[in-house]
Amino acid sequence: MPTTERSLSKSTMPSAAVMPVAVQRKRRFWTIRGRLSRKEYLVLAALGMVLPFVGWWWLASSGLMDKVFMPSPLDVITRIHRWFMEDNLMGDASISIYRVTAGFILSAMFALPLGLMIGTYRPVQAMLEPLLDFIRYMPAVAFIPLVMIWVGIDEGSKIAIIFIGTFFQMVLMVAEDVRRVPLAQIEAAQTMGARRGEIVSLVILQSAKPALLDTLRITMGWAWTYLVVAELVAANSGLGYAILKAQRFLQTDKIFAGIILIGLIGLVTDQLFRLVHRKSFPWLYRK
Amino acid sequence: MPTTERSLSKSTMPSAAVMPVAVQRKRRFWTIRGRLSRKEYLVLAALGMVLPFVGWWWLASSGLMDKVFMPSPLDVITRIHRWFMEDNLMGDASISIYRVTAGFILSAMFALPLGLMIGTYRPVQAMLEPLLDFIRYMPAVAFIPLVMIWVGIDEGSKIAIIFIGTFFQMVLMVAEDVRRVPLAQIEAAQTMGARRGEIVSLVILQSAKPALLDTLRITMGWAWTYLVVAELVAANSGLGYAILKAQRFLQTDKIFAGIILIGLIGLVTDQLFRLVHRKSFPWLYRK
Amino acid sequence: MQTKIQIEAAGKIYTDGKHNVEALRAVNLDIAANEFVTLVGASGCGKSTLLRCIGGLEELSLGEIRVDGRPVSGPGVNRAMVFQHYSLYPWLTVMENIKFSRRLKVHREGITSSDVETASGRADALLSLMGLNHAALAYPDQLSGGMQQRVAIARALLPKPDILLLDEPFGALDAQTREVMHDLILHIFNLEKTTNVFVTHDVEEAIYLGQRVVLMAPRPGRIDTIYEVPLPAERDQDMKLSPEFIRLKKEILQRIRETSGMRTDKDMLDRLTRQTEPG
Amino acid sequence: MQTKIQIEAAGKIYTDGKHNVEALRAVNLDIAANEFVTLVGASGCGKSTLLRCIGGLEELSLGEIRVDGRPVSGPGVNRAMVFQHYSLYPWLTVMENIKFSRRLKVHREGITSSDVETASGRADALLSLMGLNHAALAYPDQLSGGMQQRVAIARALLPKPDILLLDEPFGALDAQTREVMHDLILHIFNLEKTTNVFVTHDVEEAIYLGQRVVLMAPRPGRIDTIYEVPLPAERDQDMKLSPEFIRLKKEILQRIRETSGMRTDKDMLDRLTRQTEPG
Amino acid sequence: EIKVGLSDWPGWVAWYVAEQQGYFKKYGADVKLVWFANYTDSISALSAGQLDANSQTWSDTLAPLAKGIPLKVVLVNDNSAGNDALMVGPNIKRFADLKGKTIALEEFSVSHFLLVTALHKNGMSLKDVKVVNLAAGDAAAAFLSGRVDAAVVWNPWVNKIQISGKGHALFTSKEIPGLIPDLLVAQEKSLVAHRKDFIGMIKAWYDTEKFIREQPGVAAKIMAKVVSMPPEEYRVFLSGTKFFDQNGNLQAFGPASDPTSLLGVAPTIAKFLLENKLMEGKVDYAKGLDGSLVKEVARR
Ligand SMILES: Nc1ncnc2c1ncn2[C@@H]1O[C@H](COP(=O)(O)OP(=O)(O)OP(=O)(O)O)[C@@H](O)[C@H]1O
Ligand SMILES: Nc1ncnc2c1ncn2[C@@H]1O[C@H](COP(=O)(O)OP(=O)(O)OP(=O)(O)O)[C@@H](O)[C@H]1O
Ligand SMILES: [Mg+2]
Ligand SMILES: [Mg+2]
Repeated sequence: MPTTERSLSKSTMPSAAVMPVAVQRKRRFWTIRGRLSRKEYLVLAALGMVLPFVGWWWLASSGLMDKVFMPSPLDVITRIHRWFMEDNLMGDASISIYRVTAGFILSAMFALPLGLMIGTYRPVQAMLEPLLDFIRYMPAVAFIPLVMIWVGIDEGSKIAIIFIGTFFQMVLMVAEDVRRVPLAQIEAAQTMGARRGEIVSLVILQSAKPALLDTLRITMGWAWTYLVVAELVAANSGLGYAILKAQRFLQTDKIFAGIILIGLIGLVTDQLFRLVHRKSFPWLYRK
Repeated sequence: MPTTERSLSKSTMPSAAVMPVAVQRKRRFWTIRGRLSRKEYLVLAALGMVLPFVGWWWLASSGLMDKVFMPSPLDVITRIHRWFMEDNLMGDASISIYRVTAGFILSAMFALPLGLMIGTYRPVQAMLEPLLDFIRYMPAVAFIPLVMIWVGIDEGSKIAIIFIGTFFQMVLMVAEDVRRVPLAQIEAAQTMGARRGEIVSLVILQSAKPALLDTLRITMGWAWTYLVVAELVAANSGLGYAILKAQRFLQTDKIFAGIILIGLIGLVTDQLFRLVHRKSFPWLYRK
Repeated sequence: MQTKIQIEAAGKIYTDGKHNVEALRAVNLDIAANEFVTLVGASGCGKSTLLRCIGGLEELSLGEIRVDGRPVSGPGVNRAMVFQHYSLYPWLTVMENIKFSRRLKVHREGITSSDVETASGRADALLSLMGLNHAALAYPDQLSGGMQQRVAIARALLPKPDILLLDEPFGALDAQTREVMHDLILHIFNLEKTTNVFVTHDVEEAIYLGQRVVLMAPRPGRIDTIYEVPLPAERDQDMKLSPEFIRLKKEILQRIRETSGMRTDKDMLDRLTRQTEPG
Repeated sequence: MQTKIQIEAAGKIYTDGKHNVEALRAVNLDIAANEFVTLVGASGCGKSTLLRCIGGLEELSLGEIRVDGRPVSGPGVNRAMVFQHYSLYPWLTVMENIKFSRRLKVHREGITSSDVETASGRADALLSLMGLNHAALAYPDQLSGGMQQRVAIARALLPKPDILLLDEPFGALDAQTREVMHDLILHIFNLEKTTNVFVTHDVEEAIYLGQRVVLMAPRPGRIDTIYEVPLPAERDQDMKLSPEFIRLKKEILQRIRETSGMRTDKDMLDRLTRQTEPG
Repeated sequence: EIKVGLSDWPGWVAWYVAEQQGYFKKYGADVKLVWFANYTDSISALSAGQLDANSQTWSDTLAPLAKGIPLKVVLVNDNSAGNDALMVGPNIKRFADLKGKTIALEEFSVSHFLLVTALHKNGMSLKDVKVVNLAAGDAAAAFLSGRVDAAVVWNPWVNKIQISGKGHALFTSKEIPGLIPDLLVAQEKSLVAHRKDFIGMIKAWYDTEKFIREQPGVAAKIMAKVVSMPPEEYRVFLSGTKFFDQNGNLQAFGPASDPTSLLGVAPTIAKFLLENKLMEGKVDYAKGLDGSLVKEVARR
């Protein structure tokens, strides 16, 4: 019998005024759906990020692999530093961010209204969904020459590739989000005399917003994965371009640097999206 | 007052035995969340598939665009026919299907258990999810030289690229599916004395299965979009390879043919997955 | 008394291509202005369907429903509905939820500035009538279930509907909160002079609230019996213990058991009674 | 009578890092073997928390719960639980759901073939006890809510638990089905000689089923009053109309209103009463 | 303004020398250089009319010509003279040793063509080896990591492999003079519209050639910067590239009887393309050439 605890609680019982701090019993770490404190979470997340780097560092310094094929983290950091100092890293990063963002925004501009229509009106869904399901399997890379022919070789072409890579999946996800709006919310508006347009703009769109923002966050990741493909087309700057160039000369350290930079930018965007989500839709986070 | 209907129903009231066939009132097509009969759905879906082809055919035959840049549907069909007769279309298709399927299965083999762990145990989630969120932004194309160096140039390399393109997104989706298993189902098993392993295999996995199959269906689409990239690496057959070769010599009809074939294969796989879903999880489809 | 809602030979068939479900067959019912009618009946007997048809959210397959003599052909601002679940907008505050209908075009047409003021005053009045003054700026998720349903009722009442259609509005509330809501809804009914149609599973609730209790039976959904409630117009909680109340409750429950298609549940009870009696 | 469950100075604090919620404070309760205890109280008073702590699904922050003298440190096969929702496995047939526990290692250890037969016979017996013979091969989604809960109870009973913990098991059922379930659960209680702890919102249900009704109060969650139910061990539906029953129901409801933190709802009622009385 | 595509080949990277030395301005040519990370895409871009001119090889120009796309060769930048090479591992000494070995190369590029020719000259054919299709950079990587026995690549990779000590050249483009001409190819309609700019470009090219000849160090520095390589390494490539001056160009646009002229080598290349089903139909080679600009510049 845990006597300390009993005496603790017993002593408070009569007065019932001050509550002693909860005594933490044995906490099983390996529990299904167990809970973690914020601190534990952060420590583990940091560990999860750092451990692979340590493994990499060990592998690179073990001499098991040729330096050309497996640069060490230090090489990569040096490379990033040199890239920053000599080779206009900021320029490359900004143009890539611009391209991805532009392609992404363009895609969202079409996907949101279209997905809204598909999710709202069954005939639109019937007409477009199978077609989109058909197109979503098509590899964006295959469209490069077509894009060049139809769009040209300027910035437009890079944006178009990112658009193609993102758009079709995005529409389908938006439609799904819209379909998940509770029917009761729509019907409540109908009984108050809302017209079609009002229901769409005042209810469906508002109600789907949190899900839509999440969809945008996820598709943003896809947009980034198309960066290298997009910068195949007549680019002479950008992170993807730098990776491609490094590939030609087997500068593995630069390939690593480019990939990691893209991952970092992605991670930051992801967290920004999550932050906006938390701030914009507080009712989803209140218990 | 709609007298016919009233008289109809009135006449049945006394006997209350035979019910007249429901008279369809005006059906508004453009209704929010309206219902469609199966037939209407199929007709609209077919229309949705055919109309773009008609538009394409019209555009190609209008002479507005050069034939080299915009082949007509007929050209493409002729090309597919010739590809089939002379250029071993079946061989290309089968090797591509093999590569995509192998990469996909490999990805699923790792993603399912890992996602299961992430979705089940919070510490695993804390450790791996941020890392995966970081990696999922990285462009698969950038990994080509690394894959070649580490995996080689045989079939393995193509499969590896498809794996890289699919795996990370898949893990995150699987984890989400697993997290959606109702806690009550897990707790019910716990109160019956189930151990950790039993809960995972007898409850969580079973309960998540329908969602997992859907996730597999969706990620299968992504696997296909990486085909062309995969067949950049030391391939001399396959649909993606054929598209790349056609790109080099500006055989737009063959590019179209390749893209459409991939779309068709995708559409068939998608429908197969849906069929399996309906057959395996009938309780989700019963009203 | 003036007839407000006329339901004539109403029939409704749901079909999914293969199977037909006859949710309503030959339903006839007249509801007077400022009457409080409650609908009870076993699960699946078409209570919600009938209510939704009056509300214009579903179309009848046969027959007709008229409100003020005009056939129903869709939702209308004269008929407000309150549902059991999820119908509040979580992204709006309590006050914004209540005023939601004022953002709709149909309520903005041809209104004068004094109308606006009246409406604004009405929102405040409803808020305090519902005892929600302190919660005007809260979001729905911050409220208890009972408070949420009060907001939903206030929202429905804002555009001064003639008819209030309620589908198990208190189904998710606990017994205590429910009693409070009963008195509240009766109070509003007397104040606003609406015509109420109220669907519930709870026979006690149906008798306590209704002037008439309409008992429906399933397969096909139809009206089985209509009971006049032998209680004075002004209700209070003690009446629930009166002999008339208890007698009517027993009678209705008995009839529901008889009409319900839930053979198994009924058989079950019979079996248990048989088992326990001799044992 | 032998004490089955001892709850001693039990305290439970939920924390999310910033906020602490004291769900239970200094709860003391002894429950005898083969006793039927019901827990009532306003929403959020810790009923579910207490039940889950007995079941071993949550850990106490303070104090101790002992079952048969041994401290609870996790779920155990001697304590079965039934929840309100979603706990049946939709991918298994009714029979497979009932037999689910037999697939677990803990129930397979050291059993002889005759044990297997007995267990198999028990599954059939439970199936017919619940009146579900015809539905053995159906899937949960094909059953009504009442039938689903009967399957859940049968499943919980299969491994012969000593203790049955039920958290609003009939909360989602309609009044008619609920009555059937009440008699069923009492019948099983007599048959299986389990010790039952039953959480509910419905005071009538609590009195009808319980030998003792434990009333809890919120903020912090604690035991307020314990009522002995002055009814004979064998219950039947007519007793609900008996004066003792009605008196106790009134008393408990009154006390819940007083202890509940739902100021607004209570004030509301007061206000309405005042308004209507002079009007 | 004319848009001119170019990709990573020393003879074309040299255009940046012209740009930085101000030769375009000097001759009134309004030129915008468009870099392509992927050479293949630059060919499509020209055919699609998105570029006014592109830097590409003769072999890659024949296929669009066969499709009837109006392209004109206006200038020969250089001939490969050692910059393309068949690189083999240390234990392959003779062509006979290649039998059954895997060779990485970019299919249907000049590398492919070089291998066919090399094998042919040594009494072998493609059937005797196993070809693995990889982009030039990837081919070099595959060779360096020991995944293939040989690779046909061009510089900078030839050099990279030599430095690594993992391989040497068994056959280089030096041995087949004239067969790998690197060109400036223009859209016919751009040529008509912007003839002045193209004339200026040609003049600028002659200055560039002279500059590279006289100050290879400085030139290498400019070019190396473009592809982010150390200048010392880049100097090696210059010697493997035979830059064409005015005389060289006049000769290249000469009659078919000269086996090193564009017309002279065309049938050999066409045969390779036809055999591999990469081109359909016949090409009138002469229609794809426009030597008038080179001659016009020479006349003055
Ligand atoms: N959208 C629909 N499509 C097909 N059938 C439906 C639909 N809505 C209801 N039904 C069927 O119509 C019948 C009546 O349903 P309804 O919801 O009106 O019953 P109810 O009396 O409200 O039941 P409950 O008490 O469970 O709410 C049921 O058999 C139901 O299955
Ligand atoms: N997992 C949890 N994390 C934090 N707080 C919790 C958690 N579960 C319950 N609580 C809080 O503990 C208190 C008691 O909750 P509990 O669910 O036990 O009440 P209850 O009596 O069952 O209420 P109800 O009648 O609504 O089911 C409440 O204030 C609740 O918000
Ligand atoms: Mg209903
Ligand atoms: Mg609870």
